[in-house]
Amino acid sequence: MELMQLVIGGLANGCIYGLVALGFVLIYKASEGVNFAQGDMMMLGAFIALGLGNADELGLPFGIAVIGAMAIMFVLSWGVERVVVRQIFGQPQFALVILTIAMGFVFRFVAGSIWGYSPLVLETPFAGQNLRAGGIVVGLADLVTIGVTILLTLGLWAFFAFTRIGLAAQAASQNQMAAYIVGVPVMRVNSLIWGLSGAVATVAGVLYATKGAIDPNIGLLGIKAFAAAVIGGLGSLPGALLGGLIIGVVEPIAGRYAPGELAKMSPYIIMLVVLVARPGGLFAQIQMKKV
Amino acid sequence: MRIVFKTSYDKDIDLHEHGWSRAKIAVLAAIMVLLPFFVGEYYLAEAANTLIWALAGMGLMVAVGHTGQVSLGHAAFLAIGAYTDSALMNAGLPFLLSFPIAGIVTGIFGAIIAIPAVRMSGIYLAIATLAVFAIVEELVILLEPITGGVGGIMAPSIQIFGISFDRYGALDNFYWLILAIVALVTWGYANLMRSPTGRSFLAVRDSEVSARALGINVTRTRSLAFGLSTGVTGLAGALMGHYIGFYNYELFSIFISINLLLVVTIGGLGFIQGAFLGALLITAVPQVIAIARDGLNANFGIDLGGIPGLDTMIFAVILILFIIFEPTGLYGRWLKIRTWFEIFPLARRDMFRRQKSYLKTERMK
Amino acid sequence: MSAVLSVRNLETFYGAIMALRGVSIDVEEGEIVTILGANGAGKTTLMKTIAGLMDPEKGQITFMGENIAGLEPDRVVRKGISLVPEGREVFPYLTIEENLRLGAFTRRGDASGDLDLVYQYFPILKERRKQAAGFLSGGQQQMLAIGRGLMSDPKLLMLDEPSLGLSPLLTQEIFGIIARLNADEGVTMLLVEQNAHIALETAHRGYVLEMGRIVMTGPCDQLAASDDIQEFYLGRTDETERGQKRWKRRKTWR
Amino acid sequence: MSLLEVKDLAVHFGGVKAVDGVSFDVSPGEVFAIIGPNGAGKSTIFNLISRIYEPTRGTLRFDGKDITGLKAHDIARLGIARTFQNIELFDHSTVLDNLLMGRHTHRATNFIQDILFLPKVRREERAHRLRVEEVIEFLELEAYRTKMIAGLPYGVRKVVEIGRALAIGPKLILLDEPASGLSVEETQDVAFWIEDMRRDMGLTVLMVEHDMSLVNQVSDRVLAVANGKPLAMGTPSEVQADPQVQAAYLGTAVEDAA
Amino acid sequence: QTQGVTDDEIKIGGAHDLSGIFAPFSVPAVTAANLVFDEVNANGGIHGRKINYIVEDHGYQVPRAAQAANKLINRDQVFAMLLNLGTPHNLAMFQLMEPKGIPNISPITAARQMVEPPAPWKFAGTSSYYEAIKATAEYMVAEEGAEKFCLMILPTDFGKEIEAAVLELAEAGEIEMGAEISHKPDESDFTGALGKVAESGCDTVGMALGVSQQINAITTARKLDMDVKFMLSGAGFHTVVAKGLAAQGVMEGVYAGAGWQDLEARAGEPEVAEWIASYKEATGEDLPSTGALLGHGGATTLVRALEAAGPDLTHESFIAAMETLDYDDVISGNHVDYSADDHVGADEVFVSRIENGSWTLVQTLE
Ligand SMILES: Nc1ncnc2c1ncn2[C@@H]1O[C@H](COP(=O)(O)OP(=O)(O)OP(=O)(O)O)[C@@H](O)[C@H]1O
Ligand SMILES: Nc1ncnc2c1ncn2[C@@H]1O[C@H](COP(=O)(O)OP(=O)(O)OP(=O)(O)O)[C@@H](O)[C@H]1O
Ligand SMILES: [Mg+2]
Ligand SMILES: [Mg+2]
Repeated sequence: MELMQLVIGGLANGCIYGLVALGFVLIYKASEGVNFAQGDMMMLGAFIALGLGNADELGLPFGIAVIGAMAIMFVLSWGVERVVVRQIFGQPQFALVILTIAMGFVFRFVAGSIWGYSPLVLETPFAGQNLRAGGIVVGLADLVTIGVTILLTLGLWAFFAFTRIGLAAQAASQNQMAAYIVGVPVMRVNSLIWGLSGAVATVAGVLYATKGAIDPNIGLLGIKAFAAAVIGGLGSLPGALLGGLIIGVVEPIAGRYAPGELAKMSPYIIMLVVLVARPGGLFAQIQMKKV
Repeated sequence: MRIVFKTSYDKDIDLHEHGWSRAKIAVLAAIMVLLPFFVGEYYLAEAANTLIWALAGMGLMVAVGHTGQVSLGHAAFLAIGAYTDSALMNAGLPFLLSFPIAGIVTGIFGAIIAIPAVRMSGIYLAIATLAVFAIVEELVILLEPITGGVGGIMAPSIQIFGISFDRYGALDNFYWLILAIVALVTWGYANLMRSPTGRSFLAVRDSEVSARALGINVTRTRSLAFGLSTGVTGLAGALMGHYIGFYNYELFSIFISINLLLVVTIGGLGFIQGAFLGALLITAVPQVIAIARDGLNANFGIDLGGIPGLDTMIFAVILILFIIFEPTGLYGRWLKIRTWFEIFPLARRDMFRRQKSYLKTERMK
Repeated sequence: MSAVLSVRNLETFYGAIMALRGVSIDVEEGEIVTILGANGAGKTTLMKTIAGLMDPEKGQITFMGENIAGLEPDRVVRKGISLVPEGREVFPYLTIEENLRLGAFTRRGDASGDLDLVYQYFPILKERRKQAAGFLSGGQQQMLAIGRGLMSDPKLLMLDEPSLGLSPLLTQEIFGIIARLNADEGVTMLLVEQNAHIALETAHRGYVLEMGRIVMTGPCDQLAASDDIQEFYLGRTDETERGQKRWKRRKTWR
Repeated sequence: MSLLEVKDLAVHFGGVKAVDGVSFDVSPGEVFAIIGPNGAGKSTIFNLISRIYEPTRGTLRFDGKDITGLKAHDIARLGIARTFQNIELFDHSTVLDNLLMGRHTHRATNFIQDILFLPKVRREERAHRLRVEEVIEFLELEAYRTKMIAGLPYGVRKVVEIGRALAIGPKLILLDEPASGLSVEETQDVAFWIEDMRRDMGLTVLMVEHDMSLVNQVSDRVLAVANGKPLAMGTPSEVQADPQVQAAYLGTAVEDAA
Repeated sequence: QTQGVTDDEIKIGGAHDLSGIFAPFSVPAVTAANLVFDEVNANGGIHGRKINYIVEDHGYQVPRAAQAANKLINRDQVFAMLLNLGTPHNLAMFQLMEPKGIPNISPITAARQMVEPPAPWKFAGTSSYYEAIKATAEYMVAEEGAEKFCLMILPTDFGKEIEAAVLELAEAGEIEMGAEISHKPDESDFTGALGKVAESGCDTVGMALGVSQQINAITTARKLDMDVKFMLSGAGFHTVVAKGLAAQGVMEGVYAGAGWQDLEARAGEPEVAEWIASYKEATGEDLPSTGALLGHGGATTLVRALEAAGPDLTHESFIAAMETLDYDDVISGNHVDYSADDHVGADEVFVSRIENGSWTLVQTLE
């Protein structure tokens, strides 16, 4: 029974990792680049939702605030791609890593300047509402998190699997030149994907905010979410979710049953084990080069 | 325009192509050696700090720049170097022994880690090293008798043959010590890169299949490279410990790993010089920003000190502008400037305009 | 006849290296034009510049009366130019069918007819259509690249060494297809090919590009008759022993 | 005795039988060509010999030794060098460095000696340079010595790859489509080089090639494969006369091309 | 002439975390300190000298803290340091401060090393976490019948201080010890840890986590219907903890012990109200947070000591003046007094409990 409780809590938490991880995968799938500012985009999204929704700010209804935040973050991320990221198009992936690390600092500064550095609580309709069934307590927020994550993963998966643009984005990540010569507007697709990942990050941020308070440094969570995405196999959306869920579930179970420091190390030990066994992640795509 | 006539293979094998570049290095070395006579404590301490970062940067450069093994965990190796050195010195070993041993211990640890990690590349390796970092961090907390746990430890004072090289007691000596170590490592690194071992590193980076076909044992090469990389990083860690004087595990945070990554990439991946330029950037630019901010306040009464995080933000913007302006790093830009002067009258204005370039998947090696 | 594509004084650089030094060519409606040239002459650079993959420093590229120099490559494709690039640039993790469907990315209508046609040309692609393209053999990838180029239903098809790595049988088939597309559907072609025999046979007109400059032009039969072409591109059959070839004849256009 | 013995070699990738029971011998000093339609399994045979792929069945013997169990990086040391169909050079190094990397199996110093750059290292370096310069001269690569691979035209890269294989100083060299993408003139050079490799350097050459004029010109024996299975083996003219080979591979071009 | 002092200026330095994970403390602290200095400077400074507060950002990175100290002490030649944040950061900076005897005023870390071993130049603003928690735990034993304690802490200085205090009580036999759980700053699920707590049968949990983590953990415990009390340190004595999920009432009954009082209950007092208003004007924030209290307290101490030191300002005269300070800090609600053998300003510990979404003072301990 207790284990069940742990697993459910872990799943909900893992879904948040998974959601942030989805953002990483989105951008990776479209450009094979890693956006180290993904966690900070999540943070910014959460703050924008707070700015729109909280009673002492704009006070819009929660749903509208979230959708509005998603829209704003979509436009913002899209613009960031157009104005900044695009400048290093075709440059080695490392350039993007440095660029996004630096962008993370800027995002934190922006959020800190607007909302201050003290923790704030996002007002949500699910706070404190719990469902009980057979001795297991499930927070409404957890249920919403799990549901939204599944929906988003499915939606994005379908986007890549079935839409023209989704396919084009993948093509662009594998060979930018070839994508261009079949007529894919690679840069514009990139902007779109960045926009999408901003919107997804917002959802992750809002759901994360249901668990506690937010401050400009919650983006640090991005590092762990990134690790989750990687052990899932960075190019795979279900992989990202699975990676997030693994980390999410391992944490509370190890926290409950593993002794002392081992509990803290266990997510990282799991990561190492997964990577040693499957060096390209759980859902690795072909690695070996055909010569 | 300078033309170098090569009359023997030694010209290519030598570290310097011609006397001129040798002279430049000599002048630079002389300036560095004489620095304590010209500058005050502030600048000298900053110079020592920059050299330590350059040393750590060289360490990471071997892995990232020369064998293409990205590491997000090098802070862990700094920590291992620092704690090993301090522990050995506390056990009574002199610095002259404890220091190299700290490097070797760290190197062996790194080399062992690299063996199971050999099939990983790029981002996957980066995450594996991040995991190693997280585990080492916990171990540092656990090994309280050696590391002082959360509380931290005081770095022992360096004495060599009865002369003090203490950071806070004898900064000049400490600076010269660091300078000598950095010079030695740089020389060894440069040697490595003109020898078969260095070439095998580059081979593994660019094409694993070809490297294998040429008889290069990829596992061993990558493990050696990672071992050398972590070994040098361990040396830097030991020095950083002495430089800070007092430290606990929080000194070696993930941000240090990220900063190191900035050092090698902004400096110029694959160039020894890049490690130095990158270290200069990461240590000096924030100071320059802070000094400029003070200057604004003092001279124009514009007080920006009250805007929290502004320094960091400006630094980030400089990074962004820089990477947009020159994605191949500071050293790449320097090479271009040099070429421009060398062929001076012939240079076209837009000679270095970037031609469009495209990426291909790097998932297959 | 009107020129579909006309290139004037094109200069393209790789950083400091000048790869095209003022190239001018014309391609007329419905014609196949081939470009011959030694290694490093700049053929690929010319193709890439026309396709928008590289920025020219100087010069005009006019396609159907419109200047397309400096346009983004995807816009160029939309205008009706398709490039089969050198060295099989396929999407390795996508399936063969996905690769081909991407070839029709810019087309509005249904492209399944063309897909069947490509499968008919290269049955092996149909057999493997659900497999990742990265594991195809070299020649199969080349087929895929050509097939993908055909999928876009272009007005001007540029082929950069289409026979690279193809078996003799397939090389013939490819050139058969090229000739047929040109004759039946009126597709204009710009062709770079190391196999000068077959290129000169298939094309109507040719240019010779050396060191980034056009050094010779004319109808293919005329070119084929030239001494220089025979010596350097067709390989005189009487000189196969090394002893007779210790010296090299200088090209007269240099 | 034959230098390379391939017996009943097979490898399957999922459902694809890329190579399915191929056997042949290559004698010392011979130029042996493998031809066959695209996807016949030619490159795969090379990959099996250089131990990049694990055979599903069959054995490989080189110089009398079973090499089926060796690792890919052990192969070069035995004296087998190869080139790749798609060119696998070290793009961010110069031509000279690429060739020097070919000398890896001959290195006599360890990394500590390298770091200290002991006089021995310098001596060794000079010796490697000497060998590499011979290769450069042989392949007429002088003009490209210090150029980065990334900016070289396709044809030159092909030649550099041959050079890198030669720098190993092998007994057997595997050339995967050495002439693809080369002009007639350059192909002619390749033909001469192969002749010289065999005659002056005493090399054995195993080659995959689609250019039948080159195959005819240089090879002693030819093996034709299709669908992973051997089709015909013999002298170039014998194999080309085989109706199966004509149907699957040559088409009607035999007459014009030759 | 003492370093950092001219006829019309006193240079004070500070190395803070203005962009990292502890920015929630440093940023308001610096803002509040600057408000104090602005007012002093507007009134002509102290003995004709204006205060120039040079603020450096170390982003919670020790090497950058060492760099900041080098700059402030060796380049800017500051007279004293104020509100330096972080234990390892402070300790690293001590190496430069000690030889020159640079006074370190009210560092934002309540680690005992800030005043131990004693040195003339070390001054702490409030009692250490250790003392605050010890007093609070004793209160909880006495008043709430707490018997068995569990710990959920980050392995940082404040975590360790809390651990030390609780362990000491356990050794003294006053309480029993249950599970001791160490966490990472990036953890966000505490179900497992709370399971351990439940298993070991603790009735009270001493907690030293990030602010948001604390809210999260307590919410989870309430969700699981766990009947445990929570005890936080000064680092958790934060308005948002009380306010955050006030509507749900989940935070009710959470305790915290600190060297200062929560502001909200005293917002009616005229001086406090005035300060809150001026802070709001400067920052737009309705209620100054913990960091602001600390910043204001530290800056006030510094200003008072500078005044007391007289026009002839040296390190010696300053330290002597510090040791004479004895006043009530109305804003922090505590009493500040230093002496030659007491370099801790406010020695009281205030135990507060969340009631109806506000911190309510339940006891003051000396
Ligand atoms: N990325 C690059 N950087 C620098 N120089 C380049 C680059 N790519 C090509 N070049 C140079 O540009 C010139 C033209 O190259 P290009 O590839 O267009 O030749 P090509 O005629 O297509 O040759 P090939 O027959 O080998 O394909 C060559 O001299 C080459 O050295
Ligand atoms: N690693 C692999 N995984 C899956 N299939 C493979 C792999 N390697 C080769 N194949 C398949 O094996 C078959 C033979 O490929 P191979 O590359 O040997 O052909 P080839 O004879 O060299 O053809 P070409 O002349 O086109 O180069 C092809 O159908 C190819 O798809
Ligand atoms: Mg070309
Ligand atoms: Mg092949």
